[in-house]
Amino acid sequence: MDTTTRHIKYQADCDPTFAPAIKAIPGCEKLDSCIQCGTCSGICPLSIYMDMPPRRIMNLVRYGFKREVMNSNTVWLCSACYACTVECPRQIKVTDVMYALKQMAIKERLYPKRFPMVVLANQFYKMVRHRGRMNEIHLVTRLYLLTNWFKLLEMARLGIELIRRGRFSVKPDNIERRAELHAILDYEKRYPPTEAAPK
Amino acid sequence: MTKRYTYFPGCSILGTGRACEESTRAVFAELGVELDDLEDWNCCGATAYMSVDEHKALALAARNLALADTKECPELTTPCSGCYLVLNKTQRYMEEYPRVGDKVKCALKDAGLNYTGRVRVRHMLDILVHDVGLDEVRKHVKRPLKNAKIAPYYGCQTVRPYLDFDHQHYPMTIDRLAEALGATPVHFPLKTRCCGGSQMGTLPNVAQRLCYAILREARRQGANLILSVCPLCHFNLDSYQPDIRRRFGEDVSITTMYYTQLVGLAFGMDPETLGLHRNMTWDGSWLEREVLAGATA
Amino acid sequence: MTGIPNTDGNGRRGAAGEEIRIGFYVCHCGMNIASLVDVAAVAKEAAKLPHVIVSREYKYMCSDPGQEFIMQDIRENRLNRIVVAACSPNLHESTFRGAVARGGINPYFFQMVNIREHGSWVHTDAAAATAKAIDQVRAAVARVAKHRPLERRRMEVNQAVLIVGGGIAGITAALNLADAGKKVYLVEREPTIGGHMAKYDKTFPTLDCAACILTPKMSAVREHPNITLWTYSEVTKVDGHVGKFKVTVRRKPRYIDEETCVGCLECISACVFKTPKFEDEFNEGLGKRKPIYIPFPQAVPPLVTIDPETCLKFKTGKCKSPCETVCDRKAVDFSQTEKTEEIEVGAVIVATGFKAFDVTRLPIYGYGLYDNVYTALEVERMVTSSGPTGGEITLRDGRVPKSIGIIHCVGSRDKKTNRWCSRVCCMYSLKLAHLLREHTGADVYQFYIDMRCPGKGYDEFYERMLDEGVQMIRGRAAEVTDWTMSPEEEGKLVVRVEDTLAAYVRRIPVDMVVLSTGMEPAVGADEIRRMFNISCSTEGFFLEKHPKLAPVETATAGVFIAGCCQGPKDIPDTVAQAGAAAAQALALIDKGYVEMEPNTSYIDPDDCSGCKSCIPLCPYHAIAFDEGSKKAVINEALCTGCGTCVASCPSGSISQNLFEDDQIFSEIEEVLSHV
Amino acid sequence: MSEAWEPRIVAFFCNWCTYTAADLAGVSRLKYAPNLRTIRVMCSGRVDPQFVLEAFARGADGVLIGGCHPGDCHYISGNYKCLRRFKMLRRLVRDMGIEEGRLRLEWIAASEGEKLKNVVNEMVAHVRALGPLRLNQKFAEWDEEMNQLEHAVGEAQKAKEPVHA
Repeated sequence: MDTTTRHIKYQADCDPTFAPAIKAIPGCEKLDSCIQCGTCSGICPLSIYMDMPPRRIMNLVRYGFKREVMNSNTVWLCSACYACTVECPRQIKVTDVMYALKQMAIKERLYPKRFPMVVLANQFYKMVRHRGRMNEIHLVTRLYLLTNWFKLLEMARLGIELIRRGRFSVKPDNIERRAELHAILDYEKRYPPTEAAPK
Repeated sequence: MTKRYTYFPGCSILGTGRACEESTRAVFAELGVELDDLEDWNCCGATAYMSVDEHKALALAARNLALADTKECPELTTPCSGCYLVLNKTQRYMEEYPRVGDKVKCALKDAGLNYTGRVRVRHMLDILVHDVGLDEVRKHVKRPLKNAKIAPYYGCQTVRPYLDFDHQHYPMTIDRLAEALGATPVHFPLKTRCCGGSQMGTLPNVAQRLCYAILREARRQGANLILSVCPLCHFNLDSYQPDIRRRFGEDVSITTMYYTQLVGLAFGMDPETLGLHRNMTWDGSWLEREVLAGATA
Repeated sequence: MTGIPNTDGNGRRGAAGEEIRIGFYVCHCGMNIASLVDVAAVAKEAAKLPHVIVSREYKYMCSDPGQEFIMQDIRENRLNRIVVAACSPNLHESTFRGAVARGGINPYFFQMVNIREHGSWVHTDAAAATAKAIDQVRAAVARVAKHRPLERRRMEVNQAVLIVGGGIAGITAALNLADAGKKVYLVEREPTIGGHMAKYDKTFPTLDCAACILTPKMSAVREHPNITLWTYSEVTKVDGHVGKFKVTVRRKPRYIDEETCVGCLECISACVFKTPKFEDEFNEGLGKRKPIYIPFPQAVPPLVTIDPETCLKFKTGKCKSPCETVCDRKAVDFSQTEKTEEIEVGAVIVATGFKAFDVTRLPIYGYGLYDNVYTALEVERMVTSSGPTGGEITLRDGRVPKSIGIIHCVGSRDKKTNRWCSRVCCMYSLKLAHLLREHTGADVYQFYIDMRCPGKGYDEFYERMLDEGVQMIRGRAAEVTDWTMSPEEEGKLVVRVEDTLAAYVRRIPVDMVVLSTGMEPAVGADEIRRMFNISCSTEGFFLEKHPKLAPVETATAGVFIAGCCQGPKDIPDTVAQAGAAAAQALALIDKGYVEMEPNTSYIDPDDCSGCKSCIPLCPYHAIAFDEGSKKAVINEALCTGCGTCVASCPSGSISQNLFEDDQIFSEIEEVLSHV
Repeated sequence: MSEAWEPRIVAFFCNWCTYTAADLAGVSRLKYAPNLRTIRVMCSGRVDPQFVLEAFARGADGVLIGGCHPGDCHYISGNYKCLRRFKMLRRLVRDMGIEEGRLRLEWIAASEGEKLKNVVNEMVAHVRALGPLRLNQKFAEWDEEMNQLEHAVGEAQKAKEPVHA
């Protein structure tokens, strides 16, 4: 019975800073009023693949089980369809909680290696920052190169079809006033949240 | 009385969603609605930006709102449900959470932009059905789509979390539009269920299962066409049918269309103009079978 | 000091003009006070205070000899003010006021100082406790000198009671009061009394038949000589106040003469509509009725009603009216018009009940979209043997269900609809599970958030249902749809839910879905509330005067509430509350008069600037604006004496009896005079 | 006064909740500091801001107002009215240079004898730490200064004015 692991949780296993950090993000403030009814899980179309139902995530977050939440695939399966947010009888914006957890995981690098969702988010983020617009073909190509390059071969059929039907836009599109965009995106860099923002 | 709206095309319109753009422009031009392009618009950020950074995501989308703020018409419309949601959410959060809103406004000001809050984000479906009106649509119908049995597919981000023009759980706007075109909408319990969205790229097995359920149910309910209102939903439902058949061992093939393409067909427009040849599930026979045959019958 | 009368209304000696002569008494309370507070020192200090003529200490002031001291001193020393330092006024203020009155002076020339609960019992330092006692005594002596004679207000009370709503609450209250010999007017909006309870089949947890226990009570109401029953009627106007409410009741025409109709129902069979065609409200639309109908066979009064919305005589005027010709008592009267009754009553019991949640507000459960989704009330009618299906559980497509899902909290505990718990749904869902299993043998699933079964025999019933094999799934059903993923789901409704205890999302195919709807304030509750001046919670349920200690009283004296209009509750609680409301109403009217503490507020019209700022402050609507004099006026009968208006009057024109500004200021001055 | 200074706190307790809580504290024989001087009102809504100012002016070191918990007011909403006034009053008192801890509003239900004890002990300790307020003495001093000033001004005026016959 060497493989038996301990499942009891001591208070020391919880991270008391976890819930306050999540609740501070807009949309997550009502987390504590969850009654664990399971509506979010029941309505979630992606819950069929989740290792923990969203309802359980809610509870784990509010009581500080950071490691458990960050080890779950639930957050990464959320595709932001907002069904949970709309149906929650406590009006908890569950989708925003999922976003908050993704943000935290990406900032703290707490995600499975070469996890496609994170790579996609990061590549998307960089591309839009660079050009102001997103080019699907470039994005998908980069995604597969970075995660699972032989998928590119699988995608060849679709790619050929898209080219044939004139839906394959190779030329990346840039916006004109990129400096303006960067000024907006880098606002926090210039004025870190701890310092008072200028009026 | 030409109606004028500020138009935000969205990134997918440049590539995979070209047909949506083409048919949207064609149909709205036919109806006398002027779409005034938002100059130098940028990506709304979609779901990916929000996953990385809250402030940056809102600020990115807010630039578009600030650009639209300077336009004569404060009603900003977009053919993409994803863009519709993100722009809408950004606007609402800036009001609901002043802490966030003030910061975004400061960031805009720093870049020489100003956002007063007068912009109203509208879905093009809403404009078509409520501003233009179904009576007006009916007037333009030259080819009633008598044999078309339509599974109306709203997808998630059209109706959730914000929807002020219909019911969120079981909306009927597309159904009524389809009726106005002479088609028959079928009961479609999955009309607002997620297609998987961008998961199609990252976790194809997951997204394809969601699409499988939608395609299968549409056929089971007796539909011969799925009508979608979002370029991404349309792409997922349209392009992956062979993959889904391979994966689940079941033929779920069904014609899919972006809603303006169907409107255009009913208006008697040429399929090329509507970009129908760009759809994977389009081979022209659907038109023969369901429309032309029906028109003569 | 002028203008204060020398004697009060009862000839007891009063105040000014006369020299103020105060008697002071400090109580040892055995050793309770004396063990810490130096009572002798207190008496000695008090004796030095202005106007104090007598200062005494005694072992037990509340005892007969103690009270006798006071009375004797009043007589012998011509005292006209009394201060007693003893226990809490909540305990013995009325005792000493009685002694003061018996001694021959107005009982409000009295002030009590609490040196036990607020003194000896809570302190440990004798010197400090004594000093505190002396300060408080000094304040009381200064205050009592400024007291004025006051009278408890007395108002005559009309002996009749109006009961609004003829459900089980109204019926219970009406019978209680009528049995006690009081005149009762029972007003019901529907054609019959019985309310929601008349629609139920069995009642939890005992499973006795609702009709068997309700209909005898309904008949008793009809036959009771003290009860005037007005069905198909509504209260339209209320004036007056406690003891004397003037109420206007609108009686809708039922086009049947109530005096002559004997309820033979010949007219119904004679109607030109040979088969019932119109939605039957009593059966939740599951059955049909004719334009001339009786809601159900045991309706009280057993009178038929003609619905002008569907009757051809009214719609087209082209009906031969066989109903009229067949009635040998000539009870059918198409010329009937609305009548208005005006009555005067001393008290009112509002028992207007509830409305079941409208399930179309939650389309995720597919009501209206899928035929086999039912509300609990529909199922309640279906399982009743006298109901529209004769007790058969057949679906709208004619099948008998083999599996049934009961969804809890539909329109309860949901911030998007109603946030409160409706209290009864867990239990009635269990009851329906039992009845449905009994009728069909189907598998029953309960989808619940939390099981709430507190009540006598309730948890035992839950346990019994578990033993009977009802499947309990802890999770709020997320949606009901008819799309399928696997062959066993074909032709079924699928409930998608997270079984939260198993932590799995499940799809459960069933033949029938029952929605356990919550309770909402009744239609028209808001008008009733405004007419009777009852406050309501944000939810719209009527607000009791105190959540614990005055659960059936309202902020308006003489208006009582009972049953679900106050909040969701089950039948036992409703009946208990109705009994309590009847007892409270009886206690009020049986005395013949109402007496009130005199600590009401009053306005000095000379100072009132007419700014109206006091008017919205009063939760009892006791302050009105007199358009003639442009001044605010307080209705003493409605004032409860909180003093909130006094503290906020910008011109200082409002005063409160017994808590006059100068009395309180003198207290403040004296408790601080040794600083 | 030769004795050591003791904080003097005037308390306005509503009859239904806080006064009853104090009775309960007594019945339960809880012990608390003897520095309170209690004045009973029917409702905290009756507490006129002038009462509080008068108490400070007459030398109170602190004022405690006790009412029913929100939603429990015997008179439905008197405690809310009290709270509204209290918020204004607190600013006024602060502007007068009186430390915040000297004026307190507490919701103490009839069942909360323990809370009453704690509130009183806490407040007495706090006010003790702040030291005497002695606004009455200050007022007396200010009055004296004002009188002197007025006198001086009067004298100066007199000197300026021409003398009429």
